[in-house]
Amino acid sequence: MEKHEIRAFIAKRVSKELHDGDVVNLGIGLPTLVANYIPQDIEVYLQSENGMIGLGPAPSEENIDMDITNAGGRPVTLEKGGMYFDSSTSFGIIRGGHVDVTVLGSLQVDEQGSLANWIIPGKMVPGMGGAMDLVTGAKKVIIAMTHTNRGKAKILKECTLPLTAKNQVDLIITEMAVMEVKEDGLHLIEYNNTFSIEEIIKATEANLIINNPSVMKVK
Amino acid sequence: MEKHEIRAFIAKRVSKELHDGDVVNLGIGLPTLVANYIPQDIEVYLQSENGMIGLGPAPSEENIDMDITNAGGRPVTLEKGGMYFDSSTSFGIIRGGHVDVTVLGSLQVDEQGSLANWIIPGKMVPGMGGAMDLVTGAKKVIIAMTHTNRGKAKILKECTLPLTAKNQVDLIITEMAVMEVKEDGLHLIEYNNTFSIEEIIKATEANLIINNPSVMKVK
Amino acid sequence: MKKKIDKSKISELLFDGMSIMVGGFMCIGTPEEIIDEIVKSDVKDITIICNDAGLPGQGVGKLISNGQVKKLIASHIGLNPEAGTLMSEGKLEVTLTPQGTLIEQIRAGGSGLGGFLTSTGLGTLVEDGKKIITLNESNYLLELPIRADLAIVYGTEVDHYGNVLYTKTTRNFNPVIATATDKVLVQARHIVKEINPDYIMTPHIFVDYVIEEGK
Amino acid sequence: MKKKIDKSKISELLFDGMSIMVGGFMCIGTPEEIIDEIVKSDVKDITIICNDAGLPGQGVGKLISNGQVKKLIASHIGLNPEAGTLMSEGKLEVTLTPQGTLIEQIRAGGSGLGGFLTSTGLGTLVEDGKKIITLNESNYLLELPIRADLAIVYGTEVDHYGNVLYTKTTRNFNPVIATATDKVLVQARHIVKEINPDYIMTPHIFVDYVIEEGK
Repeated sequence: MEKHEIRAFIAKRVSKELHDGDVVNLGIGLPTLVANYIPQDIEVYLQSENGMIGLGPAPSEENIDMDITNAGGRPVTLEKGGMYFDSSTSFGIIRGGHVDVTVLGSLQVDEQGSLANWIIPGKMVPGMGGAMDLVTGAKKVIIAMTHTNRGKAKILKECTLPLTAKNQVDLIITEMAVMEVKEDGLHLIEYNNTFSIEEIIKATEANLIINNPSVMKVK
Repeated sequence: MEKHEIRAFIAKRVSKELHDGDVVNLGIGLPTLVANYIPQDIEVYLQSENGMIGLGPAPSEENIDMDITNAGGRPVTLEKGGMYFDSSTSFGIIRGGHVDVTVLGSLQVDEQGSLANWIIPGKMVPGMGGAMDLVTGAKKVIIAMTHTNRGKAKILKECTLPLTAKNQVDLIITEMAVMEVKEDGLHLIEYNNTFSIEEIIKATEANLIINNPSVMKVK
Repeated sequence: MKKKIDKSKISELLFDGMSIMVGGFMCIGTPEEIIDEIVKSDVKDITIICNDAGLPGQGVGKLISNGQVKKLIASHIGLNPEAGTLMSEGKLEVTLTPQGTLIEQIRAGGSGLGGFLTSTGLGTLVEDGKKIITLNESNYLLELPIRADLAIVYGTEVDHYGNVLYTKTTRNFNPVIATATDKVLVQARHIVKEINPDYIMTPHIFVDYVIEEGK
Repeated sequence: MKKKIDKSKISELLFDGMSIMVGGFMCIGTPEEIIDEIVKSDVKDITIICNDAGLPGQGVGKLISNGQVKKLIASHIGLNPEAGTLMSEGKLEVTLTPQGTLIEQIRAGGSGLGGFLTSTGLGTLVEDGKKIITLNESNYLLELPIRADLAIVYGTEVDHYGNVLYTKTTRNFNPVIATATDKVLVQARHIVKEINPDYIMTPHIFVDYVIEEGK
């Protein structure tokens, strides 16, 4: 798959995790694409931590209103029924467990469900933004990312970069597999059958518990 | 003086403590009367803990709107420039030091500036309402009350009733005197010269520090 | 409107021993029609969290009179003498909390905080049983979050999505309790088509059920 | 309008070593005209508290480029590479704080709380130097309030009393920082006669000075 196909594939699979009525926060980058694949028969409310629920698609050039932006500062629109609020209310919603699902990218995730995505010491220090609150507060945390970083494992026994949060990830979705963090470790629950199980194991540093995984279905 | 004259006298003297631009919270009862005597040449903003700034006088019968009430649940009006907010914002304003002056009645006050006005064990348990937050958060706390309870001292060496707060009172204003709580004790700073200093000392259990007090002027 | 229910369905949301947060301040902004339905039901042993005890025959006062309330958490009960009487007779458990602390405890419950530090109540009975934390030589009480099973809220305008707008001093505790309970039931004075998205005070995601006043 | 000042007077509100809270999120809702006046002034060693480091040539980014910022407290600096460079060269002190914790610290500063407990940041570098409090077998970080000397705020509508209304996603940090500083200076997009008292988001009592945009 080309890079954009990989991203679309992951985003489509993530969209199947969403349910009618869910309040969902999509991180910048790949997770944002999930919005394009939400099933038509359900209603999902996108929360944006800079202060809105009901985040809609980017406007056409002539309809851009720079007072309506997402958490990346890019112009978006407001869906019918949506509303604006301040940052204190926004993180009350996030930390208070009122976000059903948060979807984020990550640099590393480990088999305890810890993740690292806000700093590479000495190299890159973007900051955590709202990510630490989101993964701590949301009911379900989904990591959506490429399985490796150009062949280098990102799904580890234990994160080596400074953590964003400990033990908060529920599901990891990549172009190779869907993995669930459970009490006893990381379960491979679905795999993309254009890869062999062996290839997936090889691309994963974490110990994968494999017990009759089904095939990833992404239409 | 008749009871209503005493109340008016105290309220008038309290009003002289207010300055242009002050945010003021007036307790239910006698303190409410202070609003009637605010000098014409200053603007004062009355805060009501149930959710408004710009509390205006009671409406005429035909203009009553029961959606606009004070903290006693009685109909009031909103002054121009005033606004409504929720209880969380209201107590953010109060606790955050954004109220310049709070005026409350009290059952007892003592020479350390502690006060007791929310419970008489075994007899009356109204509750503290917003009083504990107000006296802790407001920049200046004025107690406006009759000097005694039918001859029984209310200004004490130490409160005997359960406290509303410790060491928070700045000024006590009664029909007999104005007393200021300072580091070294309770100073008699003004007295009503229809009483003798001896009468005032006799009506006060607290030790009064007396050093050239001036005469209470209430026009 | 999907969230609208008939008043007769309110009893299905109730159960013995439940906790209910009630909006309103001295009955201003209290959803009286919802309270009437609770009175009609035979639900008992309720814990009520409310600013006050209502008035005789009004607001929470109706539930107290009807013997349905086991425990009341409030800042003030002085305007409902019956609450005081039942309390001293040992028939009603009452926890009195400073108003600013109470609303902040509810906010903490709704916004995922583990607690907060306040000076309010230091050196008073409010300290009893609470942890005192000292920072830079200042003492603070550690106050804990409160949550409940159900919030009953009074909204002046509710739109078709369930967004709520409160007006004037009816707002008080209403938007805060709507964040801190498992279910939220709103009594709408008016159901409207839409509310300006800048003025919505309770986002629809908090609202589960709506009844329309007078219907 | 009493609180309205000319832009040329802004420099009188500034002093070396001061702390300034800046509204806006990735420069959306940031008072750019106020920032331009700070850039023109020779004030230095500023501590900035803001959601982010702005963008190159925009928002807080202009102050950083101009070497006026000693310390930055923010949740994210990724969109302004210059901030990262200055930080690694030791020329800019940066404290990174989770966004929800940062806004709550500011709210605590404005609303008189001594601190609050949150799970956010547990088990991460954010713990460093902070007290951990255990309640019912759960751990929380104790986070402390933040206040500053001046807040610079962007309001869509400001009325003659100084009441402010924010629109759309320009609201973000603005109403919260306006509660937590000694002085508050607002850049008004529009000065209006009055705002509906139910929709006022920052009461006039918080506002000290107003400038009118484009004038």
